Amino acid sequence: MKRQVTGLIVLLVVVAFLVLGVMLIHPFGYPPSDMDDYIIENAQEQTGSNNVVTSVVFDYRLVDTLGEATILFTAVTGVLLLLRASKRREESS
Amino acid sequence: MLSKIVRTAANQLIVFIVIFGLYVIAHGHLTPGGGFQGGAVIVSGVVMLLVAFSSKELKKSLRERTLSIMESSGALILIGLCLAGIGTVFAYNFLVGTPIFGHIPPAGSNPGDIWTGGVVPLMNLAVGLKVIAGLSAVVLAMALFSSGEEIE
Amino acid sequence: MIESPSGFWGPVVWIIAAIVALLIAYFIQRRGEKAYKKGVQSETFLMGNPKLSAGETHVRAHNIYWGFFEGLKKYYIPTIAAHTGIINDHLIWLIAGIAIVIIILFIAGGI
Amino acid sequence: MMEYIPLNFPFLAAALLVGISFYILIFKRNLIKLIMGIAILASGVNLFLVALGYRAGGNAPIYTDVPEGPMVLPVPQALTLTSIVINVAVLALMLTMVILIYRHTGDIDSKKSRILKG
Amino acid sequence: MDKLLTHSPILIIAIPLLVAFLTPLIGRAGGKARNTLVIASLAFVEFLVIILARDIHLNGIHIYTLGAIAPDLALPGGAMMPIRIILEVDGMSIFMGIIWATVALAAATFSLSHMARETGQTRFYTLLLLMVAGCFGMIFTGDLFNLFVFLEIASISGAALIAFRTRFADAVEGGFKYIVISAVAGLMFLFGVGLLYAQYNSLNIGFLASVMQYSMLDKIALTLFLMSLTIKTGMVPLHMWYPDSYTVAPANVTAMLVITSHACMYAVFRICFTLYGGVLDASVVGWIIVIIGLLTMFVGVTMAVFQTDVMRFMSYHAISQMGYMWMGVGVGLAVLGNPGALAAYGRDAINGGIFHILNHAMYKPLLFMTAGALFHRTATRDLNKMGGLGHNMKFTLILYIIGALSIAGIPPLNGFASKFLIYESVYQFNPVLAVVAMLVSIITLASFTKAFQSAFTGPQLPEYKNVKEVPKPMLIGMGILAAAIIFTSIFPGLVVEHIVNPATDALINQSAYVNGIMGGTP
Repeated sequence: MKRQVTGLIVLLVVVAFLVLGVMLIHPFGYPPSDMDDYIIENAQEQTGSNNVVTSVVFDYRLVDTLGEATILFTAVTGVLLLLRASKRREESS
Repeated sequence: MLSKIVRTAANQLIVFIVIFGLYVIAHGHLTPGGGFQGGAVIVSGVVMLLVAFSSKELKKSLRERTLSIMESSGALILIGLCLAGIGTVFAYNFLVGTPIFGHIPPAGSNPGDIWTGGVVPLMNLAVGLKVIAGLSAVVLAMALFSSGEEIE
Repeated sequence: MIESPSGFWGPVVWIIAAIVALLIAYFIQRRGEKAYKKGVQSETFLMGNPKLSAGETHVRAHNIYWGFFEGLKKYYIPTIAAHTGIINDHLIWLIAGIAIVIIILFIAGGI
Repeated sequence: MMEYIPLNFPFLAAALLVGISFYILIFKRNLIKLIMGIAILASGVNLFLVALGYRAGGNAPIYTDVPEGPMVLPVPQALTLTSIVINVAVLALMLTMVILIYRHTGDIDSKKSRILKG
Repeated sequence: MDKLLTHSPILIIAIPLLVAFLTPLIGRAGGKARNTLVIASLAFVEFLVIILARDIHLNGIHIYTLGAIAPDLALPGGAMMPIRIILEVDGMSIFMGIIWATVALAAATFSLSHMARETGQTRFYTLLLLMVAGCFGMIFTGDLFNLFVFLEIASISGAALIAFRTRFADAVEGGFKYIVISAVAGLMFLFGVGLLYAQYNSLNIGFLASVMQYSMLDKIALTLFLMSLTIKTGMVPLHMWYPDSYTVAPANVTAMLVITSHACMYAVFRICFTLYGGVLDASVVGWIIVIIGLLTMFVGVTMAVFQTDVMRFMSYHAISQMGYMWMGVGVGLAVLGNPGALAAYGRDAINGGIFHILNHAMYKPLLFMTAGALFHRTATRDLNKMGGLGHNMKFTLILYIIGALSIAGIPPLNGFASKFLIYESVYQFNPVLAVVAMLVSIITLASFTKAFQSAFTGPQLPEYKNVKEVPKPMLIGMGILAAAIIFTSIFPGLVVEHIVNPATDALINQSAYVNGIMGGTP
């Protein structure tokens, strides 16, 4: 019971602050856009790619994508590692 | 293993799914999409096969070892392309201006040219390979594990 | 050598001091009782009871600092009870932490 | 400030999604539901990110046969793509672990399957 | 050589990644080739870190713009803000880098024997290298979103490694707790990044620092950053998952996880000092960190005293030692806006806190590894079941004593040197804090005596009659760290002057970091 009340109060406080926070952001549809304008203008010339999102993903922020591919690799390795046939599992269970 | 109707339909559909996925991967630098999205499309085809046939059947054609090698080589191509630009800077787009994928499109709206983008299309392919192999391996491993099969 | 606000710390100086102190201690020990019989007087005195096996004489970890734990029971019982090990409770603490810090920052900085 | 509030509904929706996921994370003991809560949290954050990049009346930032007009911001879309893939990876690993926990303890309740505490 | 130096920031991240991608292929050729490759690559990374450190010591901040025409071209022509991801390595980053490279090398050497009996070793080494790359990325990057990506790499590989011994139910549970906490924390961090991006339309730390206004949104973002990163360092009261996860992992993994939490701590310092540096409400945030540090050290050590699981016992001590760093750096942060107090004791407090990171990163992995050595030979973590192991495991005993004396702050070991700096400077800030810190140090000594007594001393127990000393690679792994401890103990002045002081300067001097990117323009 005590846990539920604490949880509820905490939840309400955090959500209230989040709602307050997102209300203070720039009006929807009118973002500040210095960096993005530069990318939209120069992407075709600098990367030769028509798709600006792809040029961001694979050129301007390539290391993020490399990291993201690495994360997928990590997760696959992790899943295969955890689900590996381990002969010792039968012993303990 | 589901009924014969489902299996036959899945066998026919997988061709179209793979073709569509490859299209999305190959045109990542011109139209919406790219390596991740196209790879996910193809993996959805693999999941369809998994549902239609059993994991035991699928294991015969899709081996974990092959998938693992495919995934590693996709990742290696990706990081290799990044390292290839290290003559200038790591992750430098060194193919822009060369004959291979090096055309520069006209500024503004244009119909698109497949030979553009520098390393971007190659990277799309590498990421696509990686996503197909990786996610298929995960799905297959989970299915095999929950049906009590051995995993390499 | 590290300088600090009100002094310094030099390990070499300390080691020299420690060696000197050990030498003095050794010197004092040399002047001790000569009649001490090595090996005989260090045996445990068991009042004729049978000698216990190795496993029984070893004091197990659970029994060490039992009194410390007993004396601070008022602090320990609620603290241990808070470590439930349930993942939801850990997340409640995270969200509560966010709420508390955000309130402190807003009150301190003026809204 | 006040006059902008009706325009900010997408951000509000993202914040409420985060709130819903917090409710799940706090009150739901079933580990699968917990993972669904994390998926909802991820959706909320992704919605927030992608909504940041919207420009009123904007086109998709792709020059292939694009009509005239402003383009929406590309960077938030790239960030969202990255974040989605990261969450796929995290969810796959978490589900694997739940499978293993179920194998070992025969339960997926976060209280009943707990071994470590104190 | 010059070229190697220029590209070294990215090579330090890319080489472990490359080798990690290669490992599954090489692993088929055999265990020996794979192990050699892993150790060789980590040794090469260590070499690169050292030459980079020397360069930074001589020439200041090292900038590397990824994918640009030239590495130091942070602002492309015609742009007022950085467009690409920039790696920015300053004194503090390279300080963490040296620690991480050393511990990773030691832990990998240790695993050669410790893991020899397990299945799935190839994937283990793959994940280990990915974790190395992830942490280096976190330390070196100058971009908030990139920090998030590398944070996730480190957490996911860490979670999979924690659950490595899937045959035990508790290992899987520990891994699950770790990944849930990491996922939630990571997403909260991403929300904060989104809040900053919404206002300033940039992700670069240096640029954001130059335009930061500390508005309400910035405060919410700061809170999200602080809590999501501190939960990963095991700060009280968010520490409850920490011993659960660290206990069940293999000891070499735990040794690396300690440094992962230090990397998160580095991110907190980077955010407090650099990102928010000029505008932060420094005394309030400083006091929050100091009080958290006080709670952390006290609760950690009191919970540790009565633990009977040796890994769990050391995990609680890891939490407790984190408190010293929080306290030292927190005092420095609290007086950041007050130049007089900063010069009088604030700088020394930060020095002490950062020096303690170095020391803790050496002795705590060593202690975890000795616990792993005990597990390797006795197959139990329970101190109640141990006893008399010192008769047969003499080297482990000596290494344990070095680590235990160092963590308890016994002179002349390095733990004392950093604690001494913290006590003295914190005493001038507020005497109560220093008294509690000393009390915690005493309880630490007491509890390590307990573990020593119950594991190593006492008569030789019949069930451990035939226990042998652990294999050589494990001893070498532990020996690397023990040698580092002894070196730091004998020459603390050298270490403080050449490694710690530049790190402190990098934290205090925010404008240097900003100018590194913005090139002198305000």
